[in-house]
Amino acid sequence: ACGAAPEESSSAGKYPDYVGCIVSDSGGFDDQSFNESSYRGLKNAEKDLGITIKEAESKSNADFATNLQGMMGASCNLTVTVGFLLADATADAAAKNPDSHFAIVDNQYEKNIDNVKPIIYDTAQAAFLAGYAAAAASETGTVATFGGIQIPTVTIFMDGFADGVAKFNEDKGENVKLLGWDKKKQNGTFSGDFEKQDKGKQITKNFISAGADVIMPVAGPVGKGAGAAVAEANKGGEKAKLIWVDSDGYLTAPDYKEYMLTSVVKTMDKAVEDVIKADAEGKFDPTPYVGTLENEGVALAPFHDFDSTIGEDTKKEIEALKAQIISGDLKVESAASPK
Amino acid sequence: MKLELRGISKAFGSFYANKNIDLMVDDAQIHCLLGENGAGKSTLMNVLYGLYQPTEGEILLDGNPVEFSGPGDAMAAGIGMVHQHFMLVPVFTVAENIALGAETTKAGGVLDLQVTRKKIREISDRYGFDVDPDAVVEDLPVGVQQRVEIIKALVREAKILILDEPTAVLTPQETDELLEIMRQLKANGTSIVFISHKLREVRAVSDVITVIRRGEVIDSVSPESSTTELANLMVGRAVELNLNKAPATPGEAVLQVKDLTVVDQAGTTTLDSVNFEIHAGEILAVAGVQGNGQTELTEAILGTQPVTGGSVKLAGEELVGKSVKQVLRSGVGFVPEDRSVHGLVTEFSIEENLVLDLYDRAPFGKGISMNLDAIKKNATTQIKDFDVRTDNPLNPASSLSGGNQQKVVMARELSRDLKLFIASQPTRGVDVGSIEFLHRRIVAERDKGTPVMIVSTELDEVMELADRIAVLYKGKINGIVPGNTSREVLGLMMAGVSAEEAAEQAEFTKSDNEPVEATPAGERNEHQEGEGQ
Amino acid sequence: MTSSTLQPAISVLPSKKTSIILSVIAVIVFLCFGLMGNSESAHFQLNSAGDAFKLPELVFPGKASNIVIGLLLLGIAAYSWIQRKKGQSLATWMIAIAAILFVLSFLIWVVSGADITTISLASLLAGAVVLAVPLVFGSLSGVLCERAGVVNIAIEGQLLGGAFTAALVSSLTKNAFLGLIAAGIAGALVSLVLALFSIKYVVNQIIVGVVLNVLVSGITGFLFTTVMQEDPELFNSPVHLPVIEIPLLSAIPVLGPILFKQSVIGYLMYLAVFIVWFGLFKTKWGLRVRAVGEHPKAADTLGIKVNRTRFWNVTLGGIVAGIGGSFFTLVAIDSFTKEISGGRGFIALAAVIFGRWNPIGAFLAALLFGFADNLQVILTIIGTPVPSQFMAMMPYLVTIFAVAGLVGRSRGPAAAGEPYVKE
Amino acid sequence: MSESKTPVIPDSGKTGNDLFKQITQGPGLVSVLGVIVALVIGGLLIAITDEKVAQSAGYFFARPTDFLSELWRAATESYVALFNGAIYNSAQGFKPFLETLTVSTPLICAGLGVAVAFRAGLFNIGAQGQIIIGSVLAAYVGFAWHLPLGLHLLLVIVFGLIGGAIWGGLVGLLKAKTGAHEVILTIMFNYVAVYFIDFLMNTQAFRRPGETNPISPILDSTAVFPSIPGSRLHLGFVMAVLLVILVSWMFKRSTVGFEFRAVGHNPEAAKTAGINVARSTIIAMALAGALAGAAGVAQVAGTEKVLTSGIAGSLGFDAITVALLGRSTPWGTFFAGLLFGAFQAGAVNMQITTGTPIDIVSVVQSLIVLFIAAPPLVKAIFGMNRKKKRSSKLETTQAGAK
Ligand SMILES: Nc1ncnc2c1ncn2[C@@H]1O[C@H](COP(=O)(O)OP(=O)(O)OP(=O)(O)O)[C@@H](O)[C@H]1O
Ligand SMILES: Nc1ncnc2c1ncn2[C@@H]1O[C@H](COP(=O)(O)OP(=O)(O)OP(=O)(O)O)[C@@H](O)[C@H]1O
Ligand SMILES: [Mg+2]
Ligand SMILES: [Mg+2]
Repeated sequence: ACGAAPEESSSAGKYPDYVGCIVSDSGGFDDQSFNESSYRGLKNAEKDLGITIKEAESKSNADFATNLQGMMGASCNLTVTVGFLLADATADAAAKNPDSHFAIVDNQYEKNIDNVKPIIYDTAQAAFLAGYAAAAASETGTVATFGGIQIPTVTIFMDGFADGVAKFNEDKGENVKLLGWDKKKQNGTFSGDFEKQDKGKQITKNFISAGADVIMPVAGPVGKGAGAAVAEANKGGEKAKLIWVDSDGYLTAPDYKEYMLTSVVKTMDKAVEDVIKADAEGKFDPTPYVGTLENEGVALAPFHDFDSTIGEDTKKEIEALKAQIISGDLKVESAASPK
Repeated sequence: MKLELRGISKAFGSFYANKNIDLMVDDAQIHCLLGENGAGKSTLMNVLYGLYQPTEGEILLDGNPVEFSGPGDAMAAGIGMVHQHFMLVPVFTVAENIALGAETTKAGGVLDLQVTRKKIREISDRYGFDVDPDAVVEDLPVGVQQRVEIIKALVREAKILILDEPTAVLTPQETDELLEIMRQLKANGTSIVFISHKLREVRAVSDVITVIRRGEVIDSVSPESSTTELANLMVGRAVELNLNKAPATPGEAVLQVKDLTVVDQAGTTTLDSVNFEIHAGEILAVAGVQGNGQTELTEAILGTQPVTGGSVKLAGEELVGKSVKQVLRSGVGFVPEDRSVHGLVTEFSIEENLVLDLYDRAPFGKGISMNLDAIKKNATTQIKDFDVRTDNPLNPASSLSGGNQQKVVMARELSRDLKLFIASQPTRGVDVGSIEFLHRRIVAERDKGTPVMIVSTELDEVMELADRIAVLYKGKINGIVPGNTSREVLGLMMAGVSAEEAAEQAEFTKSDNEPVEATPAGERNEHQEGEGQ
Repeated sequence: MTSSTLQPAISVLPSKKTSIILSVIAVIVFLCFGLMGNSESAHFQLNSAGDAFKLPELVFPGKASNIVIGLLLLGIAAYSWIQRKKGQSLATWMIAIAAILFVLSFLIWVVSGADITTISLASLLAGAVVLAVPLVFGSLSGVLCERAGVVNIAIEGQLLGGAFTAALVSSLTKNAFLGLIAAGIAGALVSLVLALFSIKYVVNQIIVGVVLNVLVSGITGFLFTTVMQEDPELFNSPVHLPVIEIPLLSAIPVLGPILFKQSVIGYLMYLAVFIVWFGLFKTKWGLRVRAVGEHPKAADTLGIKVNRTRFWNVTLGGIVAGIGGSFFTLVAIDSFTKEISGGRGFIALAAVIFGRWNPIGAFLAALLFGFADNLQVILTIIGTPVPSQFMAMMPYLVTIFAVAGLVGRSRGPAAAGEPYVKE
Repeated sequence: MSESKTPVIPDSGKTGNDLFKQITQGPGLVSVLGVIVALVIGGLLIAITDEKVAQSAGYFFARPTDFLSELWRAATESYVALFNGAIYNSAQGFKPFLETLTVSTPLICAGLGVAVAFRAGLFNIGAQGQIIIGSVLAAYVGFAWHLPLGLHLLLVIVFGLIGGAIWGGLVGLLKAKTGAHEVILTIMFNYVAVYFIDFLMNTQAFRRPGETNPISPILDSTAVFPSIPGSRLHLGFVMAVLLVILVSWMFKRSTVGFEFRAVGHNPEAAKTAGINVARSTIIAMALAGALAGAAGVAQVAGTEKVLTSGIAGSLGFDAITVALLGRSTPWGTFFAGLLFGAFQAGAVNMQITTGTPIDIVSVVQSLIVLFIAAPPLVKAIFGMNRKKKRSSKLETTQAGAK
């Protein structure tokens, strides 16, 4: 406990008077998913742009409106809200505070609101590529996915993944099986919440013992359970791989990077930072931001350690598919896709 | 061992339950403590047993002062206690209960019940107990449980045995057996402190009687003193022990029980085709050793016990199949045998307990609302009427002594117009003063013309109250006899002998098989007129 | 009631409930699973990777096997009615067989009707055990406390506290065993609060339990955010307990992985169930504990220190549950997150009651829950038409059915929940 | 229940489910002191994990005043923010207090549900499920039916109560008929309700048209509680107060309440007194469920105005603590609900202005409950125990026996 006392100082950034705020949904800022990514975007803005930030974590639905109201009291320039659950509360706050700006992640209004910018993703596009890659990388001919709770932001991953596997089968005349999701019936395997990681681990073990060797968990922190199961399987001599979602798991879940085939990335952090930057520069624009393969809002992460094991052909095919999707020649559809 | 208590006082807060008590118990002496409910007998014994720390005073054993920080110390010093409320773990076996606290173990703390079983058998053989070490305690009759308590003390080699109201829940036979055991123990050199409200047995067995009133020793007297003397000493006023009730004037049969049969869940027939009638204005006492179907009989009439067959008609109206509420509403007053479990919600105020089964009836309840004023008024009257000792009707019933709790139940059940009054063990554990009072109220109800059914394992009580006596044996009525039938005949009938044979045998053996010494009750029976049958 | 003095004169017929349930089950199996069932075959694999020898796959033709099982069950049901007429009830082992037959036929029915008609019985059972581990430890804690007369609603908090501390200590020390020990201590600390407030200050035990859950959840959540998240590398990267394989034995199909290929905590679980059972029912200690939980005053009059016994038992319970909680972070998952115990403490509480306050009963109840939970997952994997949310309800519905239909009234330790105050 | 009738004389009328008796009555001063102790412990927790405090501790010897002032700042700043968010601040006046009332409305209703069950000897952990089912029915009536003003809201309330009553009553029915333990049943019913609402939210009937997310249409304006302009406080609060009065009346002066309490304390005596214990159990659980259902109504027709699967939040579990803190009395529950509501409303402001994690609120809340429930401990902390050691013990055991 010794050392020099720091000099009094105030750090001056580019926009010290700009206040950026964020309200999470009930998942909280450590949900390993969209709350966390969005929060990272705001944090980056704090670092890069020198803005002031304020955060409010919601414990339950009851907190949304209260939190937003609190933010209005804290004179926020722009408030980021995360998730469709906050849609009504955000619209309400926006109407009552026409001079404040808002951005809402993963939600789209039927009619645009002048001071709310929706940030949404056509995740199925990237998940499609992941499905294709998974099918190609599978040695057992079986791949799997499971979700946390059956909601569109989850099932859109699963739909895209299913289509990607189907595309591979169609193109290659193979019969790679997908476990855990039936796109037609919209029914499959879910861990039931975003908490019970050991349940996620058990689900993944069941997948592996049913023959799957590439698994994509779409379940926030429960994905770590899948990671643990895959790690364990590999230590036991099996060759299972993981596909991460939301962020590049090779970087954000380094415990499992050696099993990380690839990730389906939604660049929410970047989108959030961009929106704030634009607003700070006085260039707020309420038209929805739709993350696609084209604008790199969604992407398939690099294969990292598996790069060498994926054939050049496969990589080319994936590139081609990506191009087709961008050009609109190939449509990846999900009931949950943005309209 | 010789025991001496010197100047023992025990205070609860500012209230002294024992005040400067001196007591001497000689070697191999049976020393009896007499006193009203709440006089402080149990408190004194709890002090002696190390459960309470005395506020003042000292305890000497064989002349040496001792101090007990807990029952463990008292036990180690050779004191054993059988509590008023048994201290047995109901779900344990006899052997487990006896081993508890003084276990013999094999390596690693593993229980060795074999040793305990052997000890139990030894003691059982010595005193002629019939106790199965592997029986589960809750399945045993009260009398046997009591023996388990005594064995517990003996196994621990108690030189001084405290018996706190051991006979309150025993049948006459069991009581006689217990008194016999006490004599044997005494013969083997054990000193016994004996607490009881039953003057007859106190006089029969004690060497010295010490009377306690309001926490103070009043006097020590010899067992030759008459019951009236003892009662007066205890209560501090003249007590009228003889009820001197007028002869009954029975009217028509109001309660008719036909072929009543109860089979319990385990498949045991607890009531087997029971038939009897009770007339208006008469008291039928149901006598019998506990566990012969008395509980089932009263509960079957009330409706808490499912009936397998038969009928119960009250003034021509069938009661079987009706809900308890309907039965109560058709004019049945019911005093259950265990007041604190079935008779009272002890956490409720006295006021509320006084309307426990009347709360939804006028004037106390209307629709779903209750009239608190009426309830309060009712409490004031009843408390006065029945002389319930309390300073506030809003006190919880748990704050009352046993006798006063019983008065509350009795007051409630007698407070409305009845077509039938049923009371089980109406005076169990109650002191003589209160017994006198409660008995008078029961007779008064009879004299109003209500048929009354008294269930009691207490022969004194049965003979005191009954106009007719029905004896239950193994779920069957083993005869209905006049109220003045002798103890001996009743005792034999309770053991399964038919009424006629019993009468013969009693005549025959009267002189040489006197269980306890002659009783005032016996005298009283002579000037009572026989009724019924 | 002192009916033991009486001989049964007439005997009454045993309750109809068993016979009715058996008949209903038999008819369902025969008609719905059998006659109306799927004619595909259901395949059950017995082997898992690393087994010593191969067992053949069990294959049941769906319709045919269920018709046979249905007939068997109908037979048992008929027999039970006949027995009932004679005044006898059905032997417990017959009921057990009927239950097993029912589960088997249900499995055959769903598997033969699913998209994939093969499931691995080995992983179904192994997974059931894994899901049950924290439940077993939690319920043992419940049994230890309640047997001594202290209701333990705080199991959830003990599990969570154990999970958090194990993660923290194992990360800081890089030693999993220290993490395990620390988890036990954390559980004991939670227990200490429970004991202090409920025994010394005579606060209602349920209040303390409920509040402790909130408190532990709050503290771990707070420290997770303020400490762990600040530097996960340092504070939240627990070293794991190794899985110890017992050579040869672990290669036995089905049973091997369950019994002989476990982490230390897994082995501890079997040991703990046995020790707690043996301790409670065969030793001096257990006799005293049970006496304190049933009739503290009686125990007191025999010189047993009631509150001291309670205090140590509650503490011991905390240690056990804490260790159970460490399973989350030292075996199952690689790091701690908020609410990682996910309500398992409450399921454990249910297992205590369901298992009738008996360690083995609680163990079996926990296993049943784990089985239903894992089965549910496997059935969604092979593709059932039932919506996922209804599949997820299965373990809970099974528990309701088992408790209401089969177990019914259960009698716990008589003094549980009551403080013992001595004058 | 003949099996429990053993010849062993039960010790002082053992009633295992007699929760109420044991809930102790702490005098006012001690309660206030208890709150203070809890706040101090919470403050310490905030302070030691505060970054600046840690920093200043790093140069403690160089400038110790920094450390101490930072310590003080960290602890007080959070609580001032809490107060500003819950009761009063200079900018908004007492508007935050309205927010406190709003937040406490469902807590009070659900707390009453738990309390009513407690008094009837039942431990209702199932408020969560009951709130969910209550809000499902209430919300459905609110958005799917289109009815005139007045009638619509009335039906929303009625259906919400019915929903909760069904979910609670089912537990009562199963317990009464099969003897299954209500603790197991309510826990399991909670989970079933959670998955059930998940399922419903994925059906067309419950999903907002044109929306893929599991969120219901907004309730008709005729179906929601009118609210005070400029705040979120709605008429549901009045409903909560009415329910408190109703329950209070029920326990004090109604036959139903009398029956509940009798069964809660001593079912055997209740049975002997002609009370139908099974019926009483079912009605008590149904009523408890209905009250929890009212909390669901307050959610969907008051603050949220839509149905989502997270509608119940953690209300059902908070309700248990609220009821316990309120000693299972109606008005006690009311004030405990207000206290918790204040904490939750204030926590938001605290989080936003000081960045203190919201979890600290549950820590402080639970500490408060513990300390208020154990007056002797608080007295010991403040040295108020000098000699009356015994009487304090008696106080805890006897006070509840009223
Ligand atoms: N724990 C206690 N706290 C306060 N007062 C008590 C306590 N125990 C007993 N008393 C009081 O002490 C007095 C003596 O009670 P005690 O139990 O010794 O009476 P008793 O003579 O055994 O009566 P009974 O004949 O009914 O058994 C009673 O007035 C009672 O109210
Ligand atoms: N903790 C206590 N506080 C106040 N009074 C008490 C306490 N414990 C016991 N008593 C009182 O002590 C007296 C004797 O208690 P005890 O348990 O011996 O019952 P009892 O009067 O013998 O009744 P019963 O014959 O029904 O058992 C009663 O008046 C009872 O109210
Ligand atoms: Mg006494
Ligand atoms: Mg007495």
